[in-house]
Amino acid sequence: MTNLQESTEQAERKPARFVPGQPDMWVFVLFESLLFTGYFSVYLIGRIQNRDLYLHAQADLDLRFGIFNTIALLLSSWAIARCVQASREGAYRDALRDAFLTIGFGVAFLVSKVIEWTKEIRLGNTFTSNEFFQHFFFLTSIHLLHLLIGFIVMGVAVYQLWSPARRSQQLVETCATYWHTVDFLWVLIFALLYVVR
Amino acid sequence: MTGTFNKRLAIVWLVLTLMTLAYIWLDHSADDDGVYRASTVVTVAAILIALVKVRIIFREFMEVRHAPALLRRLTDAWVALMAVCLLGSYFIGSALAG
Amino acid sequence: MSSPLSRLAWNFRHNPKRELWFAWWMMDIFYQLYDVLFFFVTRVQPPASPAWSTPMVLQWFDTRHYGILAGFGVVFLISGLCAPMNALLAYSMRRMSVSRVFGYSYLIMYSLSAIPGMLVMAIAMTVGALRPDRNPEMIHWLFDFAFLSFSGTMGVFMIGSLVWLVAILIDKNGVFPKWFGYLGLCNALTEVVVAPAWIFQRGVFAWNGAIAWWINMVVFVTYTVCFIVLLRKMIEREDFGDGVLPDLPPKVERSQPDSVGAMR
Amino acid sequence: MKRTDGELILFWCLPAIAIIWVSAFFLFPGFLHPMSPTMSADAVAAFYRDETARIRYSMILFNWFGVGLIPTVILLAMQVRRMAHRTPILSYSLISCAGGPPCLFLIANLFWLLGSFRPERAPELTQLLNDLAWVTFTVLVPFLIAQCVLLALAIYWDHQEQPVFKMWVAHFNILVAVALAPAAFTALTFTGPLAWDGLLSFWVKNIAIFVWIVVMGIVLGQTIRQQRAEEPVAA
Repeated sequence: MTNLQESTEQAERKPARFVPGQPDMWVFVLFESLLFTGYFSVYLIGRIQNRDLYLHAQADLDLRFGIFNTIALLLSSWAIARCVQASREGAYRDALRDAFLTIGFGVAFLVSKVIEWTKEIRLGNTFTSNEFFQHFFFLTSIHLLHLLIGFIVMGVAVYQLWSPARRSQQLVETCATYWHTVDFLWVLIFALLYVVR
Repeated sequence: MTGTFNKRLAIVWLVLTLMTLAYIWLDHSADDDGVYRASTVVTVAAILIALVKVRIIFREFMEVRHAPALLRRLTDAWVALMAVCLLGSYFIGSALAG
Repeated sequence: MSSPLSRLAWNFRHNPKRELWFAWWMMDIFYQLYDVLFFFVTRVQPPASPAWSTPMVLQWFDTRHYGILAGFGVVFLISGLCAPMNALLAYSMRRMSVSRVFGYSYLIMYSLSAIPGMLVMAIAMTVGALRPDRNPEMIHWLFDFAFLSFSGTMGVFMIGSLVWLVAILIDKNGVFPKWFGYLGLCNALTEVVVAPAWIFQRGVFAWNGAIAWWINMVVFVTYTVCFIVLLRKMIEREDFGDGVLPDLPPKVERSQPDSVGAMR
Repeated sequence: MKRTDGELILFWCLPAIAIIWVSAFFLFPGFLHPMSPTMSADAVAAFYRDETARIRYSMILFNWFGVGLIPTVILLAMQVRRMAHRTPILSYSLISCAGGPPCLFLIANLFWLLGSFRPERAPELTQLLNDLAWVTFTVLVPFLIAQCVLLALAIYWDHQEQPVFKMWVAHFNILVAVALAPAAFTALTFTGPLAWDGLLSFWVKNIAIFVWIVVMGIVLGQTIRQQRAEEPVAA
């Protein structure tokens, strides 16, 4: 009932300005990006104090994994953005398909990440090897944890889209906002771990 | 309506992906026959490109474009804050390391 | 009803929300004392470095000898204050439109957490400071034991925050704003971030590191301040029903005999 | 089926368990007279070597029955629930306290048992285990103090014609809380009343716990009986 109200309200307000999803989620987005900025700053400062070690260790990373992962997450973000549009237009079948595409690209990211970790560990680069790989494994795994939570969040989105009885546009948008956060955090992590010299 | 939206999202995705691919060139330009070299230009460029991507994700994918002024300003302020923190820690760290 | 003291006494006996305010004040006092005791009296926080050599650890204990013994004495005296605090948090879940399971689970988890998360540290520190002439290696072991049990007790806090956040997110009574639920996720994740403290003896992930301690502390303090304020709002809004928690009346109407206002 | 079914069984466990606690207390050689914190490492090690058997058997008994206090505290929490309060905060608080003292006592118990497991180890190690055990045992008061204060408060706030507990029970609980408080500061000194074998930290504290169990047991028994006498009429 409230869902219906929400979605009609949303439709009427469309030309006007609106916050996508629950405004509450934005508190999380902003707080979490602040937190990651903290992690990144600590990483950059550590990096400068021990430049050669970091450069030397960084050479063991494979940029191709980073590129692939970034594109996979950008694709998933694109899919969830389309999903939000479709659901707003009432095209729930399309929305559902896009939601599953999002999860699919997320899984592709997950698999590629695990392969990359395995490869690094085979090379002898583990969490305790050196300072660079401490940061590498910390940042990638805390980000992966966000991705795993993202799967739960996408489960909520699919659950909402699945049945005509639910379909809260607000919840779908909230889930999308979370998923984009996972995406843009990875964009930063990618640049900082793989490209920064 | 849906068509224009989807076209816009596709273009956004394309731009973001091209920016990602730009990193390959950036990455190679920094190296000296496979040996990694420290480079302020590459570091600053990598951080700035990433932040521009973040802002595009905020504006387009997360629909801040249509959001009230408060959220638009807040997200822009946040991108600026991240830039200050990241570049600041890089340069202050460099200055301290000498 | 003239002097503030007699008003306080009246409220203490007859205020319909006296139990809630009691628990809230106990929580407030607990955190105030906690800060003072851990940071200023015992000076065991911010934490010492795990990279230190044994002589440095001995010196660290030496400069804090009476602070630790007296400060943790007060900790032993007052840590029972967590009980009303946990009860109030459990009550907030009882007021929501969710199953009682949430409140009880949280209650048990957080009452359990006080022992490994705080009292074991207090005991290890006390024993460490007890005999300065003890074998230095053993004092060093007690030092590790204290800090690791304090920082390294993770699961109860993590799952506890998750229980609370799920309750908040699915609650329909509006007891807490949803953003606080999402903030609970940040708090739960700090317990993941602190795990490397068990692995590293130096660096940013050690128990005194920039990431495992300082950044986590910022999140924890933010989270705690938020829930103290929000619980106070909850008590002010409480109507002892089981439907949606009403919003606060506008401040102008405070001229009526408002017992809640008088309590504060 | 009544909601109070079985409460009497749990209640009558208390005297049985209390007898076991008292016997274990007398069986443990370190309680009469309490071991002094001034004992040297060698003296402590010798004590654990000479008295190994009594330490082990008494502490195994304590390990078995240490948690026996929990049902009593929960029975009290159930009585608090019958009081004229608007919220269950105080009964929640009591439940939250219930696990604390037995858990801390079990930690102390573990160190005593560890101490007597290999008494031939280096004396300084035995002394460390002994210190940990005694400090933990003596400072296990926080949740007991909280229990007493919360119960007293609950009784003070029980404004009804026939209160669940009489007013003197509240005063008694405050008195016990005060008697338990000094033990928290036991580590400050090795001699005098505060030391862990001293008048306040050992005798006053443990006698207060014992008296509390006896008095609250009797009060609780009367209250449960009264409640059972009234309830069939109501039902």
